[in-house]
Amino acid sequence: MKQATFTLTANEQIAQDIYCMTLTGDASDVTRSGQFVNLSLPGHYLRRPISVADFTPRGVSLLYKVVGEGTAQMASMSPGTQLDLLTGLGNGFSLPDQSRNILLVGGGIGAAPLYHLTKDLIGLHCQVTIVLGFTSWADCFYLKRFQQLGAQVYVSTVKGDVGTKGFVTDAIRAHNIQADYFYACGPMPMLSALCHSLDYSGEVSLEARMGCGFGICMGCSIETRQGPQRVCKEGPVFRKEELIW
Amino acid sequence: MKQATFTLTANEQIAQDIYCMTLTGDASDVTRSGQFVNLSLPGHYLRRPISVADFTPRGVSLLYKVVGEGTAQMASMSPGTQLDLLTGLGNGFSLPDQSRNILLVGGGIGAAPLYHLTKDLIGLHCQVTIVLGFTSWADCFYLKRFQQLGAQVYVSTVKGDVGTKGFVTDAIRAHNIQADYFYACGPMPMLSALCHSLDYSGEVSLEARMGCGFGICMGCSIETRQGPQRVCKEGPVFRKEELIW
Amino acid sequence: MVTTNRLAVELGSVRLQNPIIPASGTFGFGYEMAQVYDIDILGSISIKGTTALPRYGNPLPRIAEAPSGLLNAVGLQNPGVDQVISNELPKLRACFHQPIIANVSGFSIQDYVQTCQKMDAEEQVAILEVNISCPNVHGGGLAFGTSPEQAAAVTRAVKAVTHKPVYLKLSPNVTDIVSIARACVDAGADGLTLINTLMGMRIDPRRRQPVLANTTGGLSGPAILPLAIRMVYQVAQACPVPIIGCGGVSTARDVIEMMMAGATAVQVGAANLRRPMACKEIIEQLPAELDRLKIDHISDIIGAALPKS
Amino acid sequence: MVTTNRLAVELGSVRLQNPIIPASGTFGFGYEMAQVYDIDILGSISIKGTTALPRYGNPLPRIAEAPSGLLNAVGLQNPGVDQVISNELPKLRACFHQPIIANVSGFSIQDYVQTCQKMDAEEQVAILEVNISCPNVHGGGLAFGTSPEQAAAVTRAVKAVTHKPVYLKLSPNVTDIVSIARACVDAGADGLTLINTLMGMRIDPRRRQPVLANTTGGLSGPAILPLAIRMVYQVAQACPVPIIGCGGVSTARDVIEMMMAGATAVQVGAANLRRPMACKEIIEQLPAELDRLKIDHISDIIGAALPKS
Ligand SMILES: Cc1cc2nc3c(=O)[nH]c(=O)nc-3n(C[C@H](O)[C@H](O)[C@H](O)COP(=O)(O)OP(=O)(O)OC[C@H]3O[C@@H](n4cnc5c(N)ncnc54)[C@H](O)[C@@H]3O)c2cc1C
Ligand SMILES: Cc1cc2nc3c(=O)[nH]c(=O)nc-3n(C[C@H](O)[C@H](O)[C@H](O)COP(=O)(O)OP(=O)(O)OC[C@H]3O[C@@H](n4cnc5c(N)ncnc54)[C@H](O)[C@@H]3O)c2cc1C
Ligand SMILES: Cc1cc2nc3c(=O)[nH]c(=O)nc-3n(C[C@H](O)[C@H](O)[C@H](O)COP(=O)(O)O)c2cc1C
Ligand SMILES: Cc1cc2nc3c(=O)[nH]c(=O)nc-3n(C[C@H](O)[C@H](O)[C@H](O)COP(=O)(O)O)c2cc1C
Ligand code: FES
Ligand code: FES
Repeated sequence: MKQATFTLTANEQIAQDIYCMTLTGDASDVTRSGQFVNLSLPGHYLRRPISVADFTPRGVSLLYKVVGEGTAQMASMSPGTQLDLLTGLGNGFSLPDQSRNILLVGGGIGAAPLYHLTKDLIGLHCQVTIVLGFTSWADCFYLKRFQQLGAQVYVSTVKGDVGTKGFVTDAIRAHNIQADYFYACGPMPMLSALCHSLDYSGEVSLEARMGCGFGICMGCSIETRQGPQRVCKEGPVFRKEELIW
Repeated sequence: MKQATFTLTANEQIAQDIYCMTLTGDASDVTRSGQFVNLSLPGHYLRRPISVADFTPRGVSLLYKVVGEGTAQMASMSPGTQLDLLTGLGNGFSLPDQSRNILLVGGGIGAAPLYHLTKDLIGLHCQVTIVLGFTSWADCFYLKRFQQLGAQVYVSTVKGDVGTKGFVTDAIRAHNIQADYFYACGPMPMLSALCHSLDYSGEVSLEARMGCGFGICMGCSIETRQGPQRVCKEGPVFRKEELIW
Repeated sequence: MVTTNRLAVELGSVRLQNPIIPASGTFGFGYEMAQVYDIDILGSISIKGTTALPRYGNPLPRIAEAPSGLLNAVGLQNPGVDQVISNELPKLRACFHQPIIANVSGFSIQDYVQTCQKMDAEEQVAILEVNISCPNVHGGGLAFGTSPEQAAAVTRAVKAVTHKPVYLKLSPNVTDIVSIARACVDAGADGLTLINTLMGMRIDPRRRQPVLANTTGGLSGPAILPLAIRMVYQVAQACPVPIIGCGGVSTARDVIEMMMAGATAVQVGAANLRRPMACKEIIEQLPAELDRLKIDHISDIIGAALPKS
Repeated sequence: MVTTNRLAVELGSVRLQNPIIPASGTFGFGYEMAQVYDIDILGSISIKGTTALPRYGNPLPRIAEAPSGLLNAVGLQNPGVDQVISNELPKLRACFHQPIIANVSGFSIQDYVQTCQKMDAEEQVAILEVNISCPNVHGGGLAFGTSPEQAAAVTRAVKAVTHKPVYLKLSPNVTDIVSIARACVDAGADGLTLINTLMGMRIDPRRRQPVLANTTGGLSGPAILPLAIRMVYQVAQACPVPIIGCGGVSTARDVIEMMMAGATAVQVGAANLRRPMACKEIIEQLPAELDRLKIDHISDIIGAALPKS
């Protein structure tokens, strides 16, 4: 973990309520896809945990959805704004040691941590299929970006105005997607449905309301088959088998 | 009273711990010398009351001394900063209806509200003598500015490195200053000494810790010969005769 | 979906056009604020705490800053009930046509009885709000509001001599606010206002002395919101009377939270000091907030977060 | 003027190199923070509240935001005293060479006695800090810390079986904290820590339900600073034992305020969550703050704001 001041360089709306924020600063502690940062916002006591969507040692990109006061405040920030971040938080996704056939599943803003992961996997010569679930076309983002990295992209929307009508599991079924391993991030019902329906192993990234974000308050502990585990420290990424559904 | 957003246009250090801040915005409610504004500062619940040193309908100048967290924060602000101000607060000084021989006395930052008052009095063809008391030369400010308005300026310093050594009352005695009426602002012991030693009438501007600054909380009430009076509403300027010393 | 009275609420028999009420001591006697905005938009006003005799209050400083709030030790400065009735209420009547709440303080049961009786006779006054956070000078100096017996005694005495609804305003500086609330209701209280300020203190490191001349003062402002919500929520489950929620409310969202916890109306205190237009802004924000949360009438959400059954 | 030990303080017989102590529950068992900074600079550490048996704690969400603070309902998650002694303390010993404070919680007197006895035998442990904010499951669920008799009973029972100084950590959710403090001291407490969190609540307007799965949680952070200062100030006048001040401290200035109110040492809680380096920053700021206020040794100001008499 590192605490550092970052400078906002871009902050653009990319879909309904969805923004992409680019920050430059010392990101040398961000080493794995699926890690997160914890942002301090003026006027709010608790930091906001946001996954790192993309990173270099000199900066991070965050994809975020406006859901409350803090994220609304983020959306109103202009380039030049200074932000106090804790970086390098959480375990991140584990990477396969050989090229494999991988399924990525993102529900809504849950696509965020999968972006740099896709880069990693493509770099490891994995075959990457990604299924992104949204409510409607207005909510879709990053379809092109994932495609450009070399992933095969499928979409499901609840409204059905683009892709398979229904949930990500419907799209997986409709396209008869096969894989050896999966990585997923999104709402709990989606993760639960995936873990129950996919017969191969995988990893999911969880969310929890956090006090600290770096393991000292026990605010985010969940019960797992390994006993209590902190979403911020042992997680946010857990193997399907560790979790109690 | 008016609530409005002002934009900081300048913020310069003019002496040890003393700054001059210029703000543009709707100052149409500032109508009398000696009135004050109440500034909202991010991260602080209470506003900070600061006298208007100078004003036009389109802006105000404030002279302030860094004494705590809020004023330190003010000193760090750059041009372009937006500030939420309540303007047109307090009664202000009353002006004579004929040209008179006037003594102004400012103790330290207490000189602030006397600046626009000097303009008023010179405009009314009064003869204006001002005595400014400071700790040492490093603390002195606005001597030239008062002179340029046409006032006769005397200084006292406790350290004695400029002007009369001692307090403002020493300077008044040393220069045998005579007048018909006085206006004063500064620390309570100075105001008390003045009110006791000057045998003519006058007005003093008081300070009090304020809850609201516009008369609704009774946080600033003092006992006077007219009963309880609010420093923020019936004051901050009181006639010497009203006060109980 | 939107009807003209979607903000209306009923405090027992007293109908308010909306639930927003400036809290006692943070809006003076109201009329001076009429120069700032049209105060007739308010649901009601709880006027400055009134006592049997005039009080100058505590020496200065009476105000200290706190994180997300302030401490006050005004000490119930007011001109006394007779002057309030003859000088202040007529001025308020001239610019405010909604029901008003008379906040009454005292240092003995006799004080409360006397002041309430006089306020009860005023046509403008719709509700008597009895502030029992004051020390009982005959009962050892501890506040009336810290003992169920004393709180009940004040309630009974006031109810015996008045006709209008009597609300007891409770102190949060207690181990068990529910027992105090129950005692008041059992003694005949028509409603409850909660909470008053929490006793706090600040020290000036330079002077090595308390900031307030009175040493301690009452903490109010956003800092106390979670405590107020908790107490409203606990009392709402135990007492079948309307509750006026108060403590740290400064936005439309806070109002909704307070009402979901069980409040029928909401008082706004410290926020008026920081933002003179606070109540007006909240009233104007409420409809959009209701739309966002898909709420038709604000009265639908009273107690919505209470345990079902 | 500046000597090397100008920050040193003495909690009775326990000398600390400085008064700064991370508060229980906000610094884990300490050793993980050793990767963030050299924790040996701290005065002491109050480790995570330990119970006789392992506890998973409350369901999630356990954390809610509040103005200038947060609510927590962690529910004393900890691996139990035996695991703490065998697994956690050795790891802490490897990176921390100052006296430590063992924070002990329980739900019956027997719980407290058992855990304290085991902690008392650990060489590293310099002070036993008995947290009596927990509900007494044998006594109707009300916290031990809300009744002078029960607080005294816990104190007596723990004192009877231990040798190290015993500090009672008091709950602020009471009408009269002085009476609880006095009862503990009369029953043999060597010192007091105050305060623990205030019971609060938030509601999620969208779900129309409490944010916390546990409904209520403890409020901590700057919001409670004025309440903590007041309680330390009141108790310091009534009790002749060292006080560890706690509640809302986040700057060197707050530390000085707390000490002038009567605290000998100061715990920093919520601030560690928001600013991982909070305690380090405070320790580094203290000398400059002392210079500014013309204080030679920090121990000179303990109780400086208390009434002279
Ligand atoms: C490990 C992790 C990674 C995340 N990554 C992303 C991401 O990449 N993009 C994104 O848009 N969101 C992400 N989230 C969710 C994000 O943290 C919340 O949407 C955000 O905190 C909401 O803040 P707010 O002030 O707008 O909402 P409010 O509801 O006003 O917040 C109130 C409090 O609740 C907390 N909170 C509210 N919702 C959540 C939530 N879903 N998870 C955790 N805390 C919450 C807030 O942090 C704050 O403390 C992530 C959460 C976690 C735990
Ligand atoms: C009517 C009026 C006019 C004033 N005009 C000026 C001016 O022109 N220039 C100037 O430098 N100062 C002026 N002051 C004093 C100024 O308000 C304080 O210096 C300032 O509020 C200190 O804020 P702080 O955060 O730096 O200090 P802190 O000590 O950190 O403030 C803590 C709290 O105490 C209050 N406070 C502290 N000192 C004073 C004080 N002397 N008077 C009132 N409240 C105080 C603060 O407003 C705040 O609420 C005036 C005060 C009043 C009442
Ligand atoms: C300056 C001030 C004066 C107050 N005077 C009274 C009073 O006279 N009577 C009373 O019942 N409450 C009084 N209160 C308490 C408020 O009415 C309210 O209960 C409390 O401030 C909590 O609400 P808030 O957090 O919105 O301010 C006063 C509060 C403040 C800040
Ligand atoms: C997440 C969290 C966990 C806590 N756990 C404990 C605990 O186990 N034992 C205890 O005595 N106090 C516990 N506390 C209370 C703190 O030690 C401290 O008394 C309180 O938070 C007030 O201080 P603060 O405002 O500096 O946080 C906890 C507080 C927090 C925020
Ligand atoms: S958020 Fe504090 S331990 Fe995870
Ligand atoms: S500061 Fe509120 S009445 Fe003067």
